[in-house]
Amino acid sequence: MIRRVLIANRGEIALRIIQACREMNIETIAVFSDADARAPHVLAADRAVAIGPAPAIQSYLSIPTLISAARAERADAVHPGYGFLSESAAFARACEQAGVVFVGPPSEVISRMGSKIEARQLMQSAGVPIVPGHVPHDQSDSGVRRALEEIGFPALVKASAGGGGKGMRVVEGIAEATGAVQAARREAVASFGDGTLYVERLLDRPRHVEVQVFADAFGHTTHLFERECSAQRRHQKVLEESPSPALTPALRQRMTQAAVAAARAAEYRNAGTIEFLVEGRGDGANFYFLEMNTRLQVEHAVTEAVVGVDLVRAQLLVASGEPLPWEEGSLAQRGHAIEARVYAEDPSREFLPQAGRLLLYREPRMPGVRVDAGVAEGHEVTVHYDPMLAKVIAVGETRDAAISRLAAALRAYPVLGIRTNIPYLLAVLDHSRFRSGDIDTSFLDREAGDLVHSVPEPPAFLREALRQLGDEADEPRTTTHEANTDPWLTLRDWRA
Amino acid sequence: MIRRVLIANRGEIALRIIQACREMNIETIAVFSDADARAPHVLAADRAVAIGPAPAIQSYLSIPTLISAARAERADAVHPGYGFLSESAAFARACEQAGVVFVGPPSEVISRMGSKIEARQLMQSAGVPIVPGHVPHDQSDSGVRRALEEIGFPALVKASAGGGGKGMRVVEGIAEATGAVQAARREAVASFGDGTLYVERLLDRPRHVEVQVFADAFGHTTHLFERECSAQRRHQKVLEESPSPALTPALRQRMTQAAVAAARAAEYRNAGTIEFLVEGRGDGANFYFLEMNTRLQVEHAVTEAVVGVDLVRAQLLVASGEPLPWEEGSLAQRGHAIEARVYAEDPSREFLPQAGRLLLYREPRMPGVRVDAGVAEGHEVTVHYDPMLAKVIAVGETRDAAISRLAAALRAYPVLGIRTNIPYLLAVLDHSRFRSGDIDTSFLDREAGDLVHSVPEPPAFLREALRQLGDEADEPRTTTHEANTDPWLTLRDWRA
Amino acid sequence: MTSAVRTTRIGAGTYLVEHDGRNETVYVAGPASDRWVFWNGQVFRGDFRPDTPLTAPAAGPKAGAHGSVTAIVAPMPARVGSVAVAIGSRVRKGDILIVLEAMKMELPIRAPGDGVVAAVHCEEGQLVQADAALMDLE
Amino acid sequence: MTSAVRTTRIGAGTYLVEHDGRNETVYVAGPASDRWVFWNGQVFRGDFRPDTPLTAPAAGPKAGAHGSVTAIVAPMPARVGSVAVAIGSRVRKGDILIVLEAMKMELPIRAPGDGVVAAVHCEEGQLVQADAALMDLE
Repeated sequence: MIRRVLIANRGEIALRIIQACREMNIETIAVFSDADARAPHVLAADRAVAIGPAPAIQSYLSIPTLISAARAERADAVHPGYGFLSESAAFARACEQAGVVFVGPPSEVISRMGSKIEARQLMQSAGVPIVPGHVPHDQSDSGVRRALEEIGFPALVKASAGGGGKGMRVVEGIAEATGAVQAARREAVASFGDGTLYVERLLDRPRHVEVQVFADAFGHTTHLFERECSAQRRHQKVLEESPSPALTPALRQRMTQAAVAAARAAEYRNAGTIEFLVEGRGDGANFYFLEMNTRLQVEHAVTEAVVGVDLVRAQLLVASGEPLPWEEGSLAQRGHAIEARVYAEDPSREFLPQAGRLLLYREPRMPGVRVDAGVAEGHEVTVHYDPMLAKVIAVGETRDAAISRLAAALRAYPVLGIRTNIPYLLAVLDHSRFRSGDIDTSFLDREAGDLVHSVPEPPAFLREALRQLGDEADEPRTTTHEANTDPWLTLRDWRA
Repeated sequence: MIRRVLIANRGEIALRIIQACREMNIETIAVFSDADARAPHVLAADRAVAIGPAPAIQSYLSIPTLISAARAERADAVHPGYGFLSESAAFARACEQAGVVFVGPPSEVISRMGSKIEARQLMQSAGVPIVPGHVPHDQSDSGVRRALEEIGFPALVKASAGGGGKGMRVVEGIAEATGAVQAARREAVASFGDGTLYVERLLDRPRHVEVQVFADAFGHTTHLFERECSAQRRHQKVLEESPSPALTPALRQRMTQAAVAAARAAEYRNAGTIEFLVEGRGDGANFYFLEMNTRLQVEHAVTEAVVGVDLVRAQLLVASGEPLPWEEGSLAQRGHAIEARVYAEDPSREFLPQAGRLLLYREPRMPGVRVDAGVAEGHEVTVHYDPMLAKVIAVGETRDAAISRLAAALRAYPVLGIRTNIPYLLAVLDHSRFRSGDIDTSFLDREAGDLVHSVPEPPAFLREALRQLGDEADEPRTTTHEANTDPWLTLRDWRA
Repeated sequence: MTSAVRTTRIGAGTYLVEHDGRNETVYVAGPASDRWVFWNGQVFRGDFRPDTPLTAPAAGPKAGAHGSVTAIVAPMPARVGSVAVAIGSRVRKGDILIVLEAMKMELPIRAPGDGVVAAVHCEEGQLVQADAALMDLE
Repeated sequence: MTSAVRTTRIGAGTYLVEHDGRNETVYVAGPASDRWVFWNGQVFRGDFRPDTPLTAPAAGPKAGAHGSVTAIVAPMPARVGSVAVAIGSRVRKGDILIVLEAMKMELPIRAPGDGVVAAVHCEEGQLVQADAALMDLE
């Protein structure tokens, strides 16, 4: 059994892992950059090691530094969390070579699933649906047009060499096919010096639904049902929930089986997520493999709430060589859980990320609400790292109850000193389309982009209360609550 | 649907009810005694009404005052919480007469189940087992001895008129029967002027296991499984959990069916609890009706965690005339939950209740842990009310995981300024008998009474750290955090 | 009709506001000239003292007008990702002038109005503090 | 072997104590002469300053000895439920002298040693404050 884990991460996920370790009697070693010397994860761990300057590239992303730290502290395992090096095959390999358990899949699995082309081929061979598309053999106008017809409209034609939308054209029907193919080829040549074109089905308002999978070294691969993550703003997940309001039992059955097949094909180990795009509604909806995340997800807490499991604990058990801790067929969804990501960003100013000091920060505390956060009152939110301050997860007997509870929690979550997306989250939770559950991945960008376009006026009673406050200051806050950049009152050392 | 609830309670349970109401868009009216003018439940409610001086008998127990408050505030319902007037048939009747919904069973059900004799007869007629016992017709020495033999040894013989152990004798076997009967009769005559004797089976190390029941007005009566509450100190519950480590599936089946039969026989409505004593182990164990609690229990959160329900929400729905919110047969236990009651008492001084100011009070915050509390840092814990400060509920995939999590939470729960039973709770959680689950109602009094008999010495590093602190004071605490008895900074009124 | 508002401090930065028989909890931080206020999920910011006209928080990138010159300043500490225009460039309102990078995201800084780039005070890769002058528009 | 203890304030009443490569969080409240300290689920109380001999917290009901007279005082605010002995009664160590009632519970006050009741300062039903003199033993 693992006895001593180095946590190669920071913030809320580092705290989450420390908590799981503590309950399993595993010693924890935190790492910290200069900007994080007194961050909550450092204070919570049993031991802590400095790993370099604030920029992540010199600290949390530095493989040699992390490996040396793990060796110096005699860690027998490294947990990468999410983000940073969690999907780095090189880091996993370095751990393997250093004789330290990497809490995740083997490095070759990470690199296999990290390659879009290899992953796509693997899925295809395992019978997992992928978005139909290919490079037509006949690259003439008529050849590409025929390929588009075979795939069906609407379709996409794009530069095979490219990415990021350059040389990409949406083709609604056969009439506009030749023109689109020629324009795409021109742009492809101009941008990449290569006019080869790729054709692909254009999915109609797809939903993002992912399946949590888990595998041990004894041949057991299981799924822990789905998470619905269609509420995205510019490809950034904002709200995640389970069960998905869009999945019928039959569709759920097909998707979870495909996810298990995908994980088996990848020879997967530990916790992972198969992301799908879902097109259409009801039993007959189609789903397509998007990618696999070979790590713990930000939104894992949604699954923990609905399925009643502890995914981090299971990760540590499986990494220790234990079998999956769940009986075959014993897992089920119960009730509904929904998570909101609280970001330091200003929804009234094009979601500009915010940095600064948390003048006041109080977390909501109520039954059925879990807050995973990595910040505290008086702390500085810096520009160096991800702007996510916290996740708020609400669970309820029904989707409506869970949403009401999440809204109640957000309405009792004061964060002052920097703007957050809390008012935006409340507006989305109140949106009739969101309430009905009928959204797709473009919903937030298309319909909910301007939900918080102006700063509201305080109501009359509040204006009066603030007038009464006058010049009253309530400032001992930053001295009684600590600031991680304040001068530290360090008492004398003592040697014996 | 109920729109406006007056909460005839204080502390953590008032906050719990306010939270449920908020999520259901029900307005809340708190009541408060002079000692509670700025208590957390007052601040959290939408409105608040003063109901009298600190002693409960003049405030939280004053039926006329509460009824006037409900009328003045145009409340359409009253939630009594637990304790105080929650099992007062007179209060329920006063609500009924005032045309205000009492969130609980009808007053006649409360009075029926509140009478031990009536409840016992009702259970007997419903086929629910009760502890065997009766007043022998033949009160001669030999008649009572015969009755004891019929009941089986060990048995109890006691004054029929009495209570509280006076005139009670344990009879281990037939040899000592005559002497015990004569001694008991002498004491009965001396104490009560009535020598009539009652004989009863003496249960061998019974466990306390209770079943949560719920009934609506449409003839649905269901159970929500059991709670194991054998960890009691002087009849005060200390730790509660579900599932019970002692129940086999067959025994659980028999007990939950008996509980539903009991609730049906009582013509029960809303949430209630059937308490049983369980004797023996395994499928063949015997269980006996102890009493019915016609209200929400302190430990309801254990059931909420394991069964995945919101009992207060269900109470409000059923009180509004809605059916039970659960599908027939859809309820099941999942994982394990355990609750610790944190009391203001000094385990090293015979559990002397403590009153005073909470100089420092920080609640643990971790996944899978719920803290329901009614106090805050800087507040005064007074002598007027129950010494329970908070409940900490931990949920885990297994009993061991839940216990480890609860211990981790208690080890991160600093309460300074008054002593609490936290060190005692930790010692009990660490006790091998408790860990094995093999305890009965006398376990804590018999074996765990002296777990915290002395105050521990600080370890060397801590002693040194405190030496370094020297005279440093960190006292702005009581000014930045409020004290409910401090002079209040009240700003000028404003009239428009 | 008479209505009263009563404001009572109940903790660090925490106030109970009683009005029309209702209790509201309000959180306040920052100096009187720049209050941050939280109530019911909404955040308000400004100077709410009796004699101060209400100030709406600035919207969009801060642009300080000096005579006919508008200073484009960094809204937050960031790295300059790219400078899209040069001295003398004509720009239209909404055109991207500079792309800053912070917290793994790109922040396009757009022209607050039509004009000509009079000066560029930053270069690609440079780290800039909040309110640092990036560019002048005329 | 060398070992260092480093104590850093990290918040109101909250200290990080680093020792032997480990981090511990310790909570401290109260004046230096009567510290309340929490670490890892345990509470310590006393005067921990360098030159002060360690004081063990008083155990049992506080009894202040004045010459040969021992004052029996109330350990907390309470209601006097019953007085079990009268002036002149001989009592043995552990005998119940008074039963106080607070927080719905009974608190028996026991004799700290053998003696004779010299004075009774309270009566049944009376409300007493913490440290109020209840009785004198000789």
